[in-house]
Amino acid sequence: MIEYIIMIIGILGAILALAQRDLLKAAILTGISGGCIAVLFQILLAPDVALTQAIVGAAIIPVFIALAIYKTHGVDNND
Amino acid sequence: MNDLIPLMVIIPIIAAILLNLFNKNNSTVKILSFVVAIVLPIIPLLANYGTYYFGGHAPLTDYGTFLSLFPNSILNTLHIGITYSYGSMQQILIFFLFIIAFLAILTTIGERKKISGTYMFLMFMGLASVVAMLLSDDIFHLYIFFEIVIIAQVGIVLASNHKEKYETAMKYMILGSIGGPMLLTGIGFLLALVGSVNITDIVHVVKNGLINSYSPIFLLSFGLIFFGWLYSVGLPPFHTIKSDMYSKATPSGSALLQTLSVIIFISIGLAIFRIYNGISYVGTFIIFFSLAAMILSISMALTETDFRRIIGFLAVGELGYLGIGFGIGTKLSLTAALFQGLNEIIITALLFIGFGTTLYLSKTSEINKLGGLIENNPKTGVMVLIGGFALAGVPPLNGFQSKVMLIQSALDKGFPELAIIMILISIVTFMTFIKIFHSIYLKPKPKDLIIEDNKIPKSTTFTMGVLIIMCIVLGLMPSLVVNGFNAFIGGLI
Amino acid sequence: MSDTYSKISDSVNKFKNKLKKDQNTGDNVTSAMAAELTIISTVLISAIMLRHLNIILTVLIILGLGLYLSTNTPIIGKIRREQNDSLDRMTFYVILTLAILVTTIYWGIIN
Amino acid sequence: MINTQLAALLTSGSFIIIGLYAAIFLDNIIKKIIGLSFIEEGANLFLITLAYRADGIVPIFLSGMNPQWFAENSAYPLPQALVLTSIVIGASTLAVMLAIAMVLYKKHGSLSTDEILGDKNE
Repeated sequence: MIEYIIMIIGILGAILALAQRDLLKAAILTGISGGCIAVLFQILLAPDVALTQAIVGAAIIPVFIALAIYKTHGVDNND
Repeated sequence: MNDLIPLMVIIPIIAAILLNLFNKNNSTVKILSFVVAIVLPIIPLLANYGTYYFGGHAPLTDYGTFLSLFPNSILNTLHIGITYSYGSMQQILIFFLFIIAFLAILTTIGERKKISGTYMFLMFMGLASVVAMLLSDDIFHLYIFFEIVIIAQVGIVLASNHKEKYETAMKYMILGSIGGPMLLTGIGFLLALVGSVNITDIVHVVKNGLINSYSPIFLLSFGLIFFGWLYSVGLPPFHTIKSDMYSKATPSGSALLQTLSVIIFISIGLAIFRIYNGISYVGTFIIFFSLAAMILSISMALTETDFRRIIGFLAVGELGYLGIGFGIGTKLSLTAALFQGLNEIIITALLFIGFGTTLYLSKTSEINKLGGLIENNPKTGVMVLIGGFALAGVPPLNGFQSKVMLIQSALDKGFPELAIIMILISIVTFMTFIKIFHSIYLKPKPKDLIIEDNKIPKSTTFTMGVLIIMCIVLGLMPSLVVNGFNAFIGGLI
Repeated sequence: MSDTYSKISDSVNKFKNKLKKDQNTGDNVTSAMAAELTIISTVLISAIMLRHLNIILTVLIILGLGLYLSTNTPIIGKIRREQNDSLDRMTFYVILTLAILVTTIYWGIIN
Repeated sequence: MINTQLAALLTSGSFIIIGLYAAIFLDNIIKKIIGLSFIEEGANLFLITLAYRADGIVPIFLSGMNPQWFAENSAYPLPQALVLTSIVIGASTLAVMLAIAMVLYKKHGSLSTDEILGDKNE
């Protein structure tokens, strides 16, 4: 049962990340959906991949995006 | 000896990393890249044919004990580790690839006073990954180096001084992030069916009918891998972005870029051909897209006004010839396609560097604003003219030999229409070339055109001379190369 | 006979005023017409290759293509506009090719 | 209820579709890049779901195990090794794209794709 909840959170996180007006929230939501995928990998019997995905998907990618947004301090105004 | 085979990939990577380290001081970068570029072409000549098993994982047949567990199943030929197979085709292509890379690096050193180490890093990384793609017998290996080459190509474009290079690089990366994962999903479907990533194993499984080769998953994997191949090579719908990339890089940079694309075309194209030539309509898909590439890019090339974009479109159009060779799929047509690929690498490098000299002198690439350059550098003018003849397939040069073989193979297979279209397109290519040549060299010089009087560096004229000699040698004695390709293709079909 | 002459001349004029915006030297128009002729001839010749599927279909396609290509002559303008460098047009064609590739392969399996 | 493998396949499919939607329709370049990274993650998830074996064991071969039993009910380790590299590839492609996007912002002053990558000569 737990894996279905994780999957739904992951997909919702992805959809919300793209619907956000403030891009910083989009970066955080990408991190959440990356983390959900990391937990999903653990459920799918791939522990080492889950570790890498947790580090890359939940930590490094949101930091990259947040840095890019900070540098461009853009707010998505017309979407 | 066999352990020279992986050196062809390891040495360029080590050189790239070192060059990136010594980015600041100019002289070490020049010396190191020059020395490595000279040493590289010698290695393929020394290494002898055979396969190299990484980590010593030879196929299972060599392990007696393990076999007792799985008697006479397909497992006994299973390749566990990554294997590099080095045949006559790989030797020829890698040898000429290293020569073109050496000439491109020589021109870059000659033209620019200050060479950035990272630019050389990108060139060597692109080179190493393309050689690894040609050597490796592992489909996931192709995907990894497919992605590395995308980043290397974007880096080479960003190192030029064109105004709109960032936009083109961004568009190329966005389309790459659609093409790349589709290739990965295709490989995933293939892996799900066959269970191994090694191409010889997959071909073994498919040929022995262990899987139903018309099952939906197998066909879907063909569709997705074919889509990834379209992106990496620049067949339509990716021909506009690919020719845009060629037009934004420096002349020697774009000469290397199109060499990378041709080698990627051959390595992934051969993998697709070996795995999927059981299905009847694989050839039709390849022929359809290469015809579209030829027609669309020649019509765009005719109506462009920036000569770098025109040669970009011509380079993409020439890939259509290779596609038709792969699509027909007979022994003669595959050998002709490989020979045409080799010729195209040399000729398009000659054209990019040749027309690059006009850019070096007049700083503009708009053909309407150019003219009358014949009188201040007649030598390069004549060399570029010979390059144009080779592109169009004028008899003594190498373009003619491979196009004749392609037309012959099309007629043998019963596709006279393909032969007619190939002849027609090469005539129109010649017309496009003459149009650019006239408007740059022969047209009276417009008044507002200022030509700097600095001479073209000797290294560029030396490069163009070597390329022309290669064109003539391959044109007069094609058997040097064709027997090697024939032997390789013989083993394949 | 005269109407074919007038058709050719007004297609040349169409080229002329279509190319009005950028510098309209002689070789722009000639190369545009050369591109036009190459497209028409190569598309029609490659349409003949469908004869391996079945003959009646090829005849119909060639007639249709010939009619279409000859009526709206400056097709080169449309082709160039379809292939300019804007990202949305490129992504549209990329996704279109992906969809066509997957559907034709699936359609091949079903029947 | 549908089993885990089918559900995971559906999630990876929906990630790919969300990513493709974002790559086509969203105009902000940072969001387009985020969408493209979703496609990468979807493809990786797809590879891992292929390797899954219902109520199998994690593919770590301990010394005492009998190889026959291990091969029969462990998840398939090959795609898992492949996904390790491809996650890193996805992250590096994203990093390069974000770097180019920052330069484009500095040059054009806006994040919308029409203004940055728009076609001038049309």
